[in-house]
Amino acid sequence: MSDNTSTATTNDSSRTSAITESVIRIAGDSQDGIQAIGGFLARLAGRSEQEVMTFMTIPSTISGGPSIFQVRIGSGEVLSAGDEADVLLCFYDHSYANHISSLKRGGIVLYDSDHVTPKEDMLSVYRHVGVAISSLTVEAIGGTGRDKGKNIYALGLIARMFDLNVPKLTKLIEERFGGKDPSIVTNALNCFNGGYGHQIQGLIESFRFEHAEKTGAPQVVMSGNEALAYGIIAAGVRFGAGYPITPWSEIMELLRRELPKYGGMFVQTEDEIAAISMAIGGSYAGRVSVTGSSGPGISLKTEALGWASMAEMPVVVIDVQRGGPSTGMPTNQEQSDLNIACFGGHGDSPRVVLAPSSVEDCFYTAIEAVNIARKFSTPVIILSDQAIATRIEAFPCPDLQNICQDISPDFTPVADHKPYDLTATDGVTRHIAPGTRVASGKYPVATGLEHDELGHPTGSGKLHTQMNAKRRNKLRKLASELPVPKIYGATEGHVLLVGWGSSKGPIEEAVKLGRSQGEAVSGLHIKYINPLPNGLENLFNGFTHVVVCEINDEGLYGHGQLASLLRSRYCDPRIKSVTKTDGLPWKVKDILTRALALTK
Amino acid sequence: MSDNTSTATTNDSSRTSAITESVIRIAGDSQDGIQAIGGFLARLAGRSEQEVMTFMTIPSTISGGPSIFQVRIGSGEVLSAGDEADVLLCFYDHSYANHISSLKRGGIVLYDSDHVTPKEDMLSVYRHVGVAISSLTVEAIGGTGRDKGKNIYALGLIARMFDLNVPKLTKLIEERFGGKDPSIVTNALNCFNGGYGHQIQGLIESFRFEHAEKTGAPQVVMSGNEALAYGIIAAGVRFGAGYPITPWSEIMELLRRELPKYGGMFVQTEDEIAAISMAIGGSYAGRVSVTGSSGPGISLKTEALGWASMAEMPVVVIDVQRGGPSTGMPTNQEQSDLNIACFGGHGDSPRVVLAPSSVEDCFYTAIEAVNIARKFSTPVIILSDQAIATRIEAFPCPDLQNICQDISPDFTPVADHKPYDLTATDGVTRHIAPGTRVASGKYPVATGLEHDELGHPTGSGKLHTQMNAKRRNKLRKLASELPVPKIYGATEGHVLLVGWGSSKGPIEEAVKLGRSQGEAVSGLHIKYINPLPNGLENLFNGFTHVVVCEINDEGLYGHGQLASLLRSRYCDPRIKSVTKTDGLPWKVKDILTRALALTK
Amino acid sequence: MSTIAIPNETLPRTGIAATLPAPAPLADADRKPLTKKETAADHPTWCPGCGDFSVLALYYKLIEKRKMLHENICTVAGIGCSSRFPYFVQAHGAHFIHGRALAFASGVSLSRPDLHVFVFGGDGDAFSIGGNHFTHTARKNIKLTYVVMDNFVYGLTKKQTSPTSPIGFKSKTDVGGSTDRPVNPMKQAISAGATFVGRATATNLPHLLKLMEAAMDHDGFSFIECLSECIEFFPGAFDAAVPRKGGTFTEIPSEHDVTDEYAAYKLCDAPWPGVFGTFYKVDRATKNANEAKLITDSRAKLAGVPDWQILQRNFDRMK
Amino acid sequence: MSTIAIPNETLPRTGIAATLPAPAPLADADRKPLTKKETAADHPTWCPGCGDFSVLALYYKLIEKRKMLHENICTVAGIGCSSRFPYFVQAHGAHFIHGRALAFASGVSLSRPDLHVFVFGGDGDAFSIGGNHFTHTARKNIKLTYVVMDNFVYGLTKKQTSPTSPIGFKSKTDVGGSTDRPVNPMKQAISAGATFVGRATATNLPHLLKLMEAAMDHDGFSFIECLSECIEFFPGAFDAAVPRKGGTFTEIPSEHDVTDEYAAYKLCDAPWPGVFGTFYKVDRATKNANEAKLITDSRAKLAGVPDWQILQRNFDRMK
Ligand SMILES: Cc1ncc(C[n+]2csc(CCOP(=O)(O)OP(=O)(O)O)c2C)c(N)n1
Ligand SMILES: Cc1ncc(C[n+]2csc(CCOP(=O)(O)OP(=O)(O)O)c2C)c(N)n1
Ligand code: SF4
Ligand code: SF4
Ligand SMILES: [Mg+2]
Ligand SMILES: [Mg+2]
Repeated sequence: MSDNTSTATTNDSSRTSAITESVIRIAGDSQDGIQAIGGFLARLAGRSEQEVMTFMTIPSTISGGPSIFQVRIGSGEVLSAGDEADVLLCFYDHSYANHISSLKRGGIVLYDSDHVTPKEDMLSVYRHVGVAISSLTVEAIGGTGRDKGKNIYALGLIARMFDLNVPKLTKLIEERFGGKDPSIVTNALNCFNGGYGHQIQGLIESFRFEHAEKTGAPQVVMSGNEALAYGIIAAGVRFGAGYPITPWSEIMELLRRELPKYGGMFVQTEDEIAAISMAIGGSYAGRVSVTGSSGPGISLKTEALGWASMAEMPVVVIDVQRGGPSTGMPTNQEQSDLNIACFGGHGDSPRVVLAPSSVEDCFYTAIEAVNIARKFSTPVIILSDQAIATRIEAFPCPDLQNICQDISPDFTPVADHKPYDLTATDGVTRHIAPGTRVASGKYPVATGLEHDELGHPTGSGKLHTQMNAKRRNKLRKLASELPVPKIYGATEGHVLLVGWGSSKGPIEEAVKLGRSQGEAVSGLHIKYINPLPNGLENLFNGFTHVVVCEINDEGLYGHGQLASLLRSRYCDPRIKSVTKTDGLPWKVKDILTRALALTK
Repeated sequence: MSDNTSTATTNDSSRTSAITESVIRIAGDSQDGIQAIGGFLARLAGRSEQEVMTFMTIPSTISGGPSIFQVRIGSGEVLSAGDEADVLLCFYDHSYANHISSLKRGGIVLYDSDHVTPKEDMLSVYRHVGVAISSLTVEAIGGTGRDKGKNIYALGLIARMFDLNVPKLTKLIEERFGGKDPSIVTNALNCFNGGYGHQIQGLIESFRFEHAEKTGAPQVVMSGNEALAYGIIAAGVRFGAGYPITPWSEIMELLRRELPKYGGMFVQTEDEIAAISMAIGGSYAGRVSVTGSSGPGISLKTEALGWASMAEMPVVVIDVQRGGPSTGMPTNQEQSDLNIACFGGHGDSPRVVLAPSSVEDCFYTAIEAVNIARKFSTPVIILSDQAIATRIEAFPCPDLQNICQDISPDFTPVADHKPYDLTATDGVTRHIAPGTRVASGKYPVATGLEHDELGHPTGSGKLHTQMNAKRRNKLRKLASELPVPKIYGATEGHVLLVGWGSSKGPIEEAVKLGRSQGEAVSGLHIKYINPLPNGLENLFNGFTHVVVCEINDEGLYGHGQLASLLRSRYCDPRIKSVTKTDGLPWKVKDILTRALALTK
Repeated sequence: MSTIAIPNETLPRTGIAATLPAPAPLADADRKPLTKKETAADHPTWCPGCGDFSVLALYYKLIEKRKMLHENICTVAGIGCSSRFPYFVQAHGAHFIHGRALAFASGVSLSRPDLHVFVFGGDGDAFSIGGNHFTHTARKNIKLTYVVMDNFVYGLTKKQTSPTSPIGFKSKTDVGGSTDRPVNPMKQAISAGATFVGRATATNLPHLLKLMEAAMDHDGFSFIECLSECIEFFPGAFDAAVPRKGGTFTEIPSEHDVTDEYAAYKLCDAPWPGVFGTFYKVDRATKNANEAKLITDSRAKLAGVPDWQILQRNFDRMK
Repeated sequence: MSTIAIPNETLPRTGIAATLPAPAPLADADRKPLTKKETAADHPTWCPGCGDFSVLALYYKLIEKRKMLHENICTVAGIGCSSRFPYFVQAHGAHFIHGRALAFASGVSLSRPDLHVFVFGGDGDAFSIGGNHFTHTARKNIKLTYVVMDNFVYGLTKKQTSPTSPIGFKSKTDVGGSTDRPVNPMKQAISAGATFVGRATATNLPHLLKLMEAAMDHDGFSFIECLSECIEFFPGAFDAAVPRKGGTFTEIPSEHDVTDEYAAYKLCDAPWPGVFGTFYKVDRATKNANEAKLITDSRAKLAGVPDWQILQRNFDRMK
């Protein structure tokens, strides 16, 4: 049904068309459980080996409020949650009013006729299908007078419309509502069956997703926050500390719940400073530990982060970005913490910054962050963001048996040890955990003062120079080991769209869209932000323009934060920016249109 | 006596040469009061309308220890404390050993023969003059058995050697030690006279500074920390809060002591977060307030600073930089907080950053910071540093009557008020202080959430975009009002040396030195770091190379912090860096040699 | 020589093309007490049934009853559900960052003795991230009134354990029940040196109003812990103190000597749901007064000397 | 599909070309108690006469007396004169940032139950910038020993008023004498829920050693305020507690019930120089124990299941 669904054909059933993908937007109030509908659809897609991607908004008021969940399901590659919806399901007039424009011309708006009055002038633009969802739900449950199950009723309607796999959905509903009071499952199934069985007036056809091509590993379906947290566990981290803040809290909640199963522990501290201090203490005690937050808490962590940089203590800090500055837009999407991640903290305090590009990548990036932290004895910041944190994706289940790591400390006695050894062949500091016996009787101190090789304080300018170089050069070494990213599309052309973090999908779709329109557009995704991998300049050289697309402000001089970094490094005036701060993920068309306009 | 003292002539007294300037280094332990000697010399120079500049080191151990004070006095322009000393006064063997190499070939080493044994191989290189300072001091005071006054005794020796103005010095000593127990003044004067009266063996000549050309305003002599603090008072600030940290503490101590005289108040808080929060509260209450710290405390302030940026609340934050990262080198010179000043804090949080270039400039920069904060309703960071903080300079006494400002709040009732008015003609937010009546009955809220024009929270992406633009564009407006710096030297040539903050003097001397050697070198000093003034690219265009000299690390990609900023803005590959982190101010020769080597 | 590129300017007061004429300042006596309608601003975004509504309603009432003027009140808060307070009040207000409201408010109080400074916030804001500011504002006895709407949970971030959550409370960060001993806010306040310490509930309105009045009248740091139910994440938390839900609201017996620190400290351990009223109240010089005295003393010899001359005298000594 | 560019590696243990062979681990019984010579590291940079020397000497003695091993002690500090402690001890140590030593040390203690974690610091570090961590470490009862070398002044930064400076103390930030009511560290500790609270001086060594031993043996958060004179910036501060300077060192009477919180609280107000000894000591489950129990319970059904399978089960539920 999407633009690029040119393969739609008519099925043997005269009223069913085969489609390769569809974008469904559900608009209502968060209290109505619209996230649940989306979650079921995403999970079903995962179990059907389809690709799936979601996008949701969280109401910014405490008592809930307008909210949407958009799910894009496809048999082919799904890179973003979709610019326009094929189907809009809306529960209220405000949902209808605010979201009708997100629907493709000719798309279907399925509305709760108990609450929504369609606008006259829209009738010709969109296909309107009204169902009295609220009252039918009450009826389906058996007249309790409450319409609590109307999300599940609506799920039934959608299941019918898309000819979804009912046994699988039923199983998902049972899994979700099982365990509690059995009447809850019964009610939910009644709602679902009610919706599925309802003869939708005015809908003359149904759709069926083409059989997905891919086989291979079974899919798992989860959010970016979940993937990051589980990645941290898989990496072998067993200690962490944090303080709640949206949208980071979910990660700490999961870690606090799960780590004890692995013999680990996660501590909720009094504030973010205590959290990072405690995590660094955990790292010092012998095993890389984790902390995290969102903007305000990251600002608070910079002093201790500087200690980790100076003392060369590994630690992983997750920053789930949201709209800034200050308390900002706590439930919105933004990528404006790149500067603080790279430069936050006083003095020259090198650290590593990675930004995962998808839910799946969140899982693997967490592991990589831990490995880099250990190998280079350095703090590592993972820059996630609100969109990827709450986005639900299906991806091939990782080979956990091979991936799960043991990073427990090694207490083998040593002859002698200087952590800050200036002659270390790999140039990297190694700490020994307390508990390790040192035969020479000389024990090191981990310190934030400038120090000699044993960690004792120095006022020597020479040592300061050497230690600064040590802290900086090990990251240059890391840079040389990092994979050079590959260009998406042709390696030469008019515009290279550069992105980072969660914008990867939309940018690659923009490349596809552009190329389908005959534009010489390619894409490049930068995951390793600090240090940057070597060799990017060669990639840029194939293009007339390099346009960095990022969700942050254009700054004083017209460049987004990554663009500024790249310009500084390469002094390449081809590097320009397309930025925005409207609190939402990129629309594919916007990327393309704006990048083309900029490079006219 | 310095290299550029080509005008030295023989005076009527056969044993007195006229000199235009001299560099005197005093090396001992901080407990010996060597800072006091330097202070007297600096103050005397100020009272004699000479130019003077000092440099000192602070021992990094608690109980004191080796320390130096270097003073350069001149009748002409004095731009730095001098690379090499003309005279070295040393109290101990370690002082001799560590500092003899700072002496110019042929220079005079005046040593305490009670403690110092000169090295054989040095005798031919330097002119050695031994005086039994310790025992002569004991004798001068009258045999108390303590050599507490040996600094003042040494001052007497120097006074004789340089034919200094004895009545003026006597007065200075009386002023300094007056008020206390009268025997203290007597002892001090006895020491001074003892030293002055001592016939120095082996010193065949004395020197006399040529009469200074300049007249005009009488000079005041103070340190950079003092100048900043008094500038804050002159600017009209009457409230502030801080937490102690070296080398910022002196500023807060001065403000805490002085502000009550002006009806103001400075609060010592429990930590730096409380300090900036309280200062912002003071600003909100109606009058721009001040806080400050050094590196570690600045890191802690970034969250609240982001609030000030978001709420558009004026506040002045002083950062007296020291060696970083983390606790770093607390008593050493470094310029490595430029990044945190410009980019510290999550999200896009525009703020202004200024860096004073001299002690005099500290005074005026403080006032300017307050004015910018008010005019643009923005946080302003002043980047001072350890060297300028402790440096003592003489400068023309400001015209205080005209300079001192009244910035007390205006409580005139208003009809209506929207602080975050998007249509404001100058584009700038204006807050009304609590206490101001609003006839419409609609009162604003100052907030860190994204907000509408009245300061009430919004989830609107459109408003977020507009408000981000408002916060950013007002600084673009400021940029357009900032003076474009002038090139020191010719406006075209081979190398343009660019500096910021306290490096101005050494860079300008390097220009002089270079030009005297026939090199086409010029200098450019950047005081306004964020936003940068407009038009720098035109200045760069006159040169083959632009070399930024800064005291910080070369970073991952080989560029210092200001160089990175300039490269990012201008994408001009001519911009290169000369950096160092040895904890000391620049030597003039190093700047020149390294810049020339880089641009060969 | 240095100069000042950006001079001091008289700044425009408002960017709004005023349609209304600016009001002539009224003598306070001429003005009528503000009504709820005049003090209410945005409709609260709190969940229906949230205890915080009552505290807000009483704040309106307090303003009316005590004839306070819009412009002379200042409402400050940190971050949390409860901390949204300033948006709902038609008066000068500031919504600061999480945990730092007291430090901000201290800046207002110390530099503006003419204002009534009220600070509202939650238990996380006050006793977790903001705990240290609480201690130091108390010991310095900075004049302001702090009402903590204690719901024993993190509301805004959706149900994590708070520093006042009772042991066993099941939250998203303690799915099996919390184990950390909670903070006792009353003990914390008394031991830190707060000079007015009271406890109330959002369900007993006359009592809360009385306490708020007493707090406001206290010359010093006045602190009220007000139990305020989070209907969403900890419903029923305070039923034991609500008579109409079968609980008992026990006021502090009138014999209690509010100046007796040890007696007050013991009261803090009264069995759940504890006792309500003024635990502790003593007079001690405020920071505001101490600093004012410092100013008076410092200026004793400077009467009539303009600021620039005071500075000139310093500079003359540095010549 | 994502991959891992930087794989997990076995890392080299030390960059030093070892001349000595790595020691074979000894059975603890085979090892002799460490002597002062073996535990002393850098010569302290403190001013001659600083009280902190005594505390350090007693730490060496404690290590020797209690036969602790180098590798099983961990000495943690924040920033300040007193906080330089770890450099002077030959054992694993960390010199963290100002005010956050307790949080760091909690990370060590919670993840390494086998270590003795000692934290040393100053009054500014503990009660000014670090005040909140003090409260929360106490309430969570995290197992470690915290000795605050209280000199009533900021030493390292050269004489500013500290949170324990008495009223009237003249410092660089209070030239006319301080006016803020000082923190009472004992009250602060008791009200926050510390389970071992003691007070000592750096001048009565046997008493301090006894207290340090008791603190170390306590299963929980043990806190000692040790008055330690800053000879440089507050000389004579504690003469009143030093018999040879005409003062009196009053030990807590043996009848005092260390489990009686109210009695302990009252002791905190004993007239200057106060009383010394154990104010308060109770047993309460430590955070360490609570978390250990959580782990045991969570793993009850997972005995023998490798980590990856535990994770696999979760992932299977997300299919
Ligand atoms: C520095 C920082 N950390 C964390 C947060 C996230 N946060 C917002 S409110 C809150 C706590 C809310 O609890 P409480 O103070 O008890 O207020 P309530 O919502 O219960 O009224 C937290 C952790 C934040 N905004 N800033
Ligand atoms: C974040 C931060 N703020 C301030 C400082 C400066 N500072 C170092 S030690 C110290 C206080 C020292 O006093 P105390 O803790 O009592 O220790 P003492 O030196 O008296 O032993 C301060 C304010 C710092 N290092 N870091
Ligand atoms: S979440 Fe709780 S505290 Fe927040 S508004 Fe709702 S009921 Fe009130
Ligand atoms: S300054 Fe005071 S506390 Fe610091 S080492 Fe010297 S005597 Fe000790
Ligand atoms: Mg709460
Ligand atoms: Mg101290």
